[in-house]
Amino acid sequence: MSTLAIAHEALLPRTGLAAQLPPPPDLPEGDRKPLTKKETAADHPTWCPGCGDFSVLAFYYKLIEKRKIHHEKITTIAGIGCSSRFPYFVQAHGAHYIHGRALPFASGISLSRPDLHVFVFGGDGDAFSIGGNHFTHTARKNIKLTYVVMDNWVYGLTKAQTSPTTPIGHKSKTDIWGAADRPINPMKQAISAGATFVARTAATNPNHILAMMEAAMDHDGFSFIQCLSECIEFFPGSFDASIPRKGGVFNLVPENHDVTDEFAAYKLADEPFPGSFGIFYKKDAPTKNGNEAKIISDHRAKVAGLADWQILQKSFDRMK
Amino acid sequence: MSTLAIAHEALLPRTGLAAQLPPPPDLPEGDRKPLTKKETAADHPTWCPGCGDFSVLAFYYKLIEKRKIHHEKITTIAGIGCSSRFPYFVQAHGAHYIHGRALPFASGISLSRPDLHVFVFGGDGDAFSIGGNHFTHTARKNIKLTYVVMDNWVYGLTKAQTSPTTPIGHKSKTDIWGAADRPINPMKQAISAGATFVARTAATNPNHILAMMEAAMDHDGFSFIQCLSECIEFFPGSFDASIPRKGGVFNLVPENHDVTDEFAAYKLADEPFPGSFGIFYKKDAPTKNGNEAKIISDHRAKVAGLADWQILQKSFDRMK
Amino acid sequence: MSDSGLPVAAANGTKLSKISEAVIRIAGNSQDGIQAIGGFLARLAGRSEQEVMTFMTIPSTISGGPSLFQVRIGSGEVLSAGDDADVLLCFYEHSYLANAGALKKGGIVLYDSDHMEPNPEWETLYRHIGVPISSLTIEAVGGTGKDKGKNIYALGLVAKMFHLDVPKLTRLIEERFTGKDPTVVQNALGCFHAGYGHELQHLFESFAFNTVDKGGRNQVVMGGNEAIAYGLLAAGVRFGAGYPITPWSDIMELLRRELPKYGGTFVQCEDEIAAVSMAIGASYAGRVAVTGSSGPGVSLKTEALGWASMAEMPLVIIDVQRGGPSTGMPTNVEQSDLNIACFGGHGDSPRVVLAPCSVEDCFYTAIEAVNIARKYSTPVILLTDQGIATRIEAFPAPDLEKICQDIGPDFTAVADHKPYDLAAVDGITRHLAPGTRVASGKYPVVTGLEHDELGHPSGSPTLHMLMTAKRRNKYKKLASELPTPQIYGAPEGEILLVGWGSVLGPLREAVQQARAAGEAISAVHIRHLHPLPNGLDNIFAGFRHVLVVELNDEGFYGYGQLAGILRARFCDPKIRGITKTDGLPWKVREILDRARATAGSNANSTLPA
Amino acid sequence: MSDSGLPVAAANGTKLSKISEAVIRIAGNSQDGIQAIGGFLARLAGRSEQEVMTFMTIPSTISGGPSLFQVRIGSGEVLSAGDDADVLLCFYEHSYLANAGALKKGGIVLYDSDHMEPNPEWETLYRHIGVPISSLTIEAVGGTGKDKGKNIYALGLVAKMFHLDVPKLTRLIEERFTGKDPTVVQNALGCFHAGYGHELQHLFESFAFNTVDKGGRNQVVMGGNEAIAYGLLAAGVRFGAGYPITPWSDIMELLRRELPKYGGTFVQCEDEIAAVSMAIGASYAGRVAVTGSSGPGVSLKTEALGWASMAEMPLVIIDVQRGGPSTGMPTNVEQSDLNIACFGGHGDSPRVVLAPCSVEDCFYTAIEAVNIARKYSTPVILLTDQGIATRIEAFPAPDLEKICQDIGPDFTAVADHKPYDLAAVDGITRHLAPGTRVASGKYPVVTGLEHDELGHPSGSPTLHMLMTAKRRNKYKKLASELPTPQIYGAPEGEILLVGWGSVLGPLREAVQQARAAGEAISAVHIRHLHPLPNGLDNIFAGFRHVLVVELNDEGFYGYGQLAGILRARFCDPKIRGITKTDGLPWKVREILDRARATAGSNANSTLPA
Ligand SMILES: Cc1ncc(C[n+]2csc(CCOP(=O)(O)OP(=O)(O)O)c2C)c(N)n1
Ligand SMILES: Cc1ncc(C[n+]2csc(CCOP(=O)(O)OP(=O)(O)O)c2C)c(N)n1
Ligand code: SF4
Ligand code: SF4
Ligand SMILES: [Mg+2]
Ligand SMILES: [Mg+2]
Repeated sequence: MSTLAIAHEALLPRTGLAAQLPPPPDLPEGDRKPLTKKETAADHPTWCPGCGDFSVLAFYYKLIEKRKIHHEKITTIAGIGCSSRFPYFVQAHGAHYIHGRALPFASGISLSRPDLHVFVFGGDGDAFSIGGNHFTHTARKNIKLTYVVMDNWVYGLTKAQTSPTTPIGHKSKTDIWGAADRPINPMKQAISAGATFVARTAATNPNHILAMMEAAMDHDGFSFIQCLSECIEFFPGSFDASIPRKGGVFNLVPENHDVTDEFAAYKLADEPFPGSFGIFYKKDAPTKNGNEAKIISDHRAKVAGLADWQILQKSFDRMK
Repeated sequence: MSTLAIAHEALLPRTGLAAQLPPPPDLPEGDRKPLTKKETAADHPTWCPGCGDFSVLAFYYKLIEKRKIHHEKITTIAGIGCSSRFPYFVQAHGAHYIHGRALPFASGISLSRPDLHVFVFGGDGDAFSIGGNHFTHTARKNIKLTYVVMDNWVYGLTKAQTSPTTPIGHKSKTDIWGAADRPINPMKQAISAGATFVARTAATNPNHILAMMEAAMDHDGFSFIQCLSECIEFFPGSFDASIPRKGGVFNLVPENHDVTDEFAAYKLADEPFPGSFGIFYKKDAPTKNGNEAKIISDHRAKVAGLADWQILQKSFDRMK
Repeated sequence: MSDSGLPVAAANGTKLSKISEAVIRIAGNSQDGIQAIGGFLARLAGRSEQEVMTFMTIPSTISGGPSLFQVRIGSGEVLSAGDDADVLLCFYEHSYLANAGALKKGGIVLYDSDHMEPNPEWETLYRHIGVPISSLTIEAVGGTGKDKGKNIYALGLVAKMFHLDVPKLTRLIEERFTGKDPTVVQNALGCFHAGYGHELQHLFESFAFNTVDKGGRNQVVMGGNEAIAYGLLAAGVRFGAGYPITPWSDIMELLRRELPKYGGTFVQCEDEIAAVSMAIGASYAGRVAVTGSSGPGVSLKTEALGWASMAEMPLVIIDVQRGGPSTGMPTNVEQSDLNIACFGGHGDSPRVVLAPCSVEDCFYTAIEAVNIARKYSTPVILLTDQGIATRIEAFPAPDLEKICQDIGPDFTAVADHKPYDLAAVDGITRHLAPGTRVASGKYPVVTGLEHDELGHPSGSPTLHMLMTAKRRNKYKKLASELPTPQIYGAPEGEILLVGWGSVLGPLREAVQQARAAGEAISAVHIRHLHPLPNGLDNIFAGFRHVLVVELNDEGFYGYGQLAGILRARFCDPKIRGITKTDGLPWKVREILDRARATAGSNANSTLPA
Repeated sequence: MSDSGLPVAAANGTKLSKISEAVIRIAGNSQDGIQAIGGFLARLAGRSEQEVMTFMTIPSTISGGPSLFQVRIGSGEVLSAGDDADVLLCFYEHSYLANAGALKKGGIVLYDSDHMEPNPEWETLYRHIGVPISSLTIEAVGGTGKDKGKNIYALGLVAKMFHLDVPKLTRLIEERFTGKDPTVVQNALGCFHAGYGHELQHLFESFAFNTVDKGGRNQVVMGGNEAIAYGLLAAGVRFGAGYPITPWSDIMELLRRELPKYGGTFVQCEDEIAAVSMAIGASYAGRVAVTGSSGPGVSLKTEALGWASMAEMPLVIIDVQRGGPSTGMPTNVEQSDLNIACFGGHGDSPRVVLAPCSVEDCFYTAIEAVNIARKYSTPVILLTDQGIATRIEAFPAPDLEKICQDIGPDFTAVADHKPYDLAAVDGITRHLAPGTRVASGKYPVVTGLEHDELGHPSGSPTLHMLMTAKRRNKYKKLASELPTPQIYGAPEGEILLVGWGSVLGPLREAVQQARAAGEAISAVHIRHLHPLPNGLDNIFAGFRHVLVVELNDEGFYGYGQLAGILRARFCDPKIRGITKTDGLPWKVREILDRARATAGSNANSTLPA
């Protein structure tokens, strides 16, 4: 059936749209200075005063400054939640996506843009409740990006419901008599799913956060950081046992811990709260990014020298 | 604003619908005999001749017979996939739900009907790809039901795409050059999520299947069985290494294995294929069913002797 | 403030006016306990046989921000929270600046002079009464330096201004704080009496409501979300599953708290898909279950909803609509989920959609939803909205003994059973709860695949046609049983306003105002949206313009979502839309202005070329 | 088989008829390689400047079952796969019994006499030719006892009966098996020649197609799913993500296989939500990406689709429609996803919906979808269906050098940028790909919350109104740029048939047949479904009846999904629906019968009381 009468040709604006963009402005090139907090801070955070998330944000700014990352090379991605408001507070390309799906969104960036740093921030509900499966699969596929989960053991934005990390007995709006379901262990989840970088830190220990973020960023693969970040509004005091100035202990991962030993990592993850802080597990393994790059280069080799239309032409020739 | 003019009263068929059901027939009561295969078999299975799933079905019939389960007390639930066609082949109440969501559906039954046996059957894609998060949360909540995953390392029904358990290198329709992503380890997933009964069996070892199903059924909590079940059509030979008559080995879990030791179980789960078969992990722990029953009985005690409308009246009185 | 009598001298010498209603707007920050003031006023109205309606805004960030609560109390019928306020109680400069515009000319600004000064330019527009509320509160509670309690102090001021019933109010305060530390009640009462005792400078006028005697009308006071949750309990629902989201969460939190008393359970699931699936599983297990959500969560439920439609499984799904699309405006009102409610999901998956029109109606519609789900073996979507959800009303206490129902399954054994019986006399599918014995030994399967009468899969073209028709026709039967909506105003005239959901009150008030002004405007409100009740075409026939008033977008072709459905069904170009998307409830004035303008314009002007 | 000349004596003495077209139906089991026979015939037609259209059924269970493949080849235009067959090639009794009804009176049954005998009662109805296909195949391949190859043997028989071009056919067979073990080609050719050489008993007539000379028209032959996948590649799409589901899987499998050659990637995700999210992420990263699904998977994507609508992110979503609702009829055709495509998801979330009408159109529409997504910063849904997906057609090879485009992002630094600029001259949002430097240091956020021009959240009522209007109005601009659909037949008359998607071919054939019979029937086919192109009302004005022919259910009020949209927009009761839900493509005869019956009935009869 001939459908060419439909005049498809007329419908194709084949020239592309680049011409419609404003002309490139005169930008100073050469040595660009590290970005100061003033340059990386955007909207004033809408978090409650005292919320643990402030500290995570502050050390993200610090990381950007310290590692001299340029504005345009950072993508800050989040789902939905108090913690997930993160991208609005950072002066860089960012996306505030839907609840629980930040990882696949970020993976789409990571897999198509190796030149960018992809940072994902979110809460425990976003990561382990609605987003739990994406966490597992992003980990097993080892997609290169850094995921910082600001775990506050509660749903902040929706106001105090039980979260998948809420400890048994804690009273929330959906368990006024105290939570009864066993919480998830994010570290075990990460390790068993095959994450290749698994670390634990706390918003109350700034230097430690920065160290973990740096190590995560340098890891070639999926890097996951569980960061305890107190919800002052709906779960005050949750992490006191991990805060020395409140009489708690902040134990670092033992020096002799072998970060490449999955079982040792799993055992660390089993410690009762407050447990240890630091890198539990770290392993070099093929990344999805690398695997796909290899598949592409193998295929490109076979069509070397051909323009895209010529590659397609070969396929069409086979359908004659 | 008065909205009573809307005549809600007229809209309520408050008599209920029971009167519309056919009258109870004359059924022989008393000692009911175990159901024979003839009585439990329904539609002729639509699986390919040689598919491993036949054997799982046969031993489900056997289980029903051996354990003298009555027709009406069995609910057979599944998602979508070749393996998930299961409910059509069983003469009992059953539901063929949507892809990947059989567990929450079955949980709805389990949590509201303690009198029923709830069995869920499904494939590796249904369970660990689209359904992965429900698997984790049903496990951590320890909802009483038995979940048999017929793992064939491939998508059967949709014809040979990579599944989350497809081993690296296997050629599928979505990885014609061989799968590159690391597969999921279902046993590790189950253990780390907090499943309280975790076992492994194979369709090629009928007695073992039956033993595992029996033990699972007797477990008070969430019981998970990974059952290797060959897809003769799209992944023939996948499990030969576990089949003695094909030169493989079917190793039972070592006798001295402590099934209550999570780390030992995790180590077993780490063995290279074909690994061990049997119960990896089993632990008594509070079930969601029990927790909720407790919450209910605590609350019922406070309103003892009141009809439902009187309980509600008390709430309304507080809103005056 | 509708005056309804001659000014009378009050005790303190100022003018005392008898009034039939008042609109009081309270503005401050979200931590100030503004909603509590409004709540006390509403409860008091409930106990005084008055009607009441409230409106509030919620800051969308957790750290709070400006907040307002408006309450309208009337001796007669109260149809909306009021276009404009008679009194503005404001705690800060920003509250004053943002809300003075909502005050009637000559209205009263009662302000905290510790935090703000009146705008000199507005002195002639409004009557300003300053009281150092914060410092007087601190003084009243004993100088702890905290102004916690200033809301109760302000309540005292209001009580004085309106000659409210002090014994009833103090009872309410006491009740509210029972169970807490006794000093809490003491402090609260202290604040209240201090406020009440304060000599209001410039209080040249005070007000008293006409007394109402509705024969001792016994009222309850609650919000729309509460009414839905309690309606479900009355209907006999004993299982629910959900995932938190604003503004749906209230309903799940209440059910989670209350269900155990009735032997029931509510499960917080890992996500909305699990929630709807668990509810469907529980429905299948024998007793209609409930799930619900708002916005994004509703989209996630559509696949499972399609299963319930195909398998013909009873289920109640609550959608508390909020501003969309996507995460949208989570704490604002919108009625933009009608399309997804009626048509959401792939394939032809029929279902029922109901929308309550008031808080009271939330209670009864929840029961109706359960009963329709049972009777027609179908998913029913109860489409409420943020406006009703967060609105408080007083309504006559229902006769619970009569209303509460038991919907437990019937396990009587049957000889044989085909759930999808094509020859069923009423054409409706009936499921057996598992646990029910079938003597023939042939057990049914419930399924999302096209199926034969026992629920086994079939690829037969004829069967697919027959089953599709079976699934569709039962809704025609339902439609034929629905009452034709009543007309507010005359059955003939110039303009018929059509509304749904929370629009009812303002719509009726618009009709009253217009008719009082001699305009031939009537209204009809549709509670059963899918299927529609019969008889609408006859109603429409009486008017020159049929204008559908909705809180959603006008779309590509110039009409809202219900208007689209009505236009498609009746193919009458006089059906046109009046829509808005500012996230706020309709004002009566807006409705009338827009209706007059639209009717005045060429009747076909919204039809694009 | 339209005869187009006088019978001529063939070489072997039987009658030789020249024909302009033939419909051959092949029936057997799914393992019999039936599709391969059809495929060879279609490819041959493609190489012979003929037109071709096929129709096939797929068993819905994996273990297989009865299967059929119908191919219609014509020297002139081929608009459908044919209501009835000229020749039925059948391998089993069940194939014969199930398919003989689809044969024209006097048609030829070519059957495997090893497996079946003709029904004596049908001897007068059809001409039967038995050949022991299975045993002769076994003999031909050397007696291995397997009848593998019997399809190729049968192809030989057909080649003989239709005087097909043997050199071309053998070339096709050789090409098909290159790369495999050489004995495979040898066996195949052996079977073919054995079949071709077989003396057909009772072959009282043989046929030869009129020769075609379209000036050496260079054709490609493929199915609809392939055409879409290749169209996306030509459009410059380099990233896709999906999850398997029938019949969408073909597209993802092809893209997965081909993309790496172009430096691109396709990711199989854990579910459809991850897939659409990953595709959106990749689109955001700078180059329009694709996702897709069928049935249930489409429902799952609606939440993310709403985000793309709100954030105004370009994206192409393919929906290969199948029988619904729920799991429904996975291997049958239906057009019941139009509502979800246009309105799926909560809130007002505008998007574009396009539906290709043929295999060739799949290729071009895929490119158009990408370009609309880019130009208007919007998600575009490409709504194809199982009918087109599994249909093979030949069409003129596109000029790929001219058509292929590069849509890589432009990273040129900018002075300043507001993606959601309310003052944008064309009213359209433009995103910067991350990696692009903004000199002002103010970087945009893309978001699903209501937002200001930079993408930062805002609860402002005015902004929500302005942004809602901005999001909506760009589609009006698009609508104004769309071509008005062409009319098939006269621009005025009694009945206008309206169709969309795969309905085009049968619709045009219906018009041709009706007009040949003197009936004033015309047709219009709509490719741009949402927004609709302008000018349809003028077209409709020329007819007394406007009947919308769709493969979906008539719904509560008696019309299908597109009919509902058109009725809502134009409010013209003469627009009515003709629908069916048997999971099969329209026959030309069905369309005409239903159209005549509907037009004959009272024009308002579908309007319920
Ligand atoms: C699909 C969907 N479901 C539910 C919500 C409502 N919601 C928003 S944030 C959130 C959870 C927040 O908890 P968490 O992820 O722990 O973040 P926190 O606020 O504690 O930082 C929920 C349930 C939503 N926006 N979308
Ligand atoms: C939402 C949704 N997505 C995709 C599909 C298509 N689908 C059906 S079964 C299946 C996977 C089957 O694999 P598995 O679960 O391993 O079962 P098997 O067939 O191998 O037994 C898929 C992807 C679907 N029915 N619904
Ligand atoms: S509610 Fe909790 S998590 Fe949210 S901003 Fe406040 S303190 Fe932080
Ligand atoms: S395709 Fe594979 S899994 Fe499915 S029925 Fe056949 S052998 Fe079994
Ligand atoms: Mg949290
Ligand atoms: Mg499988």
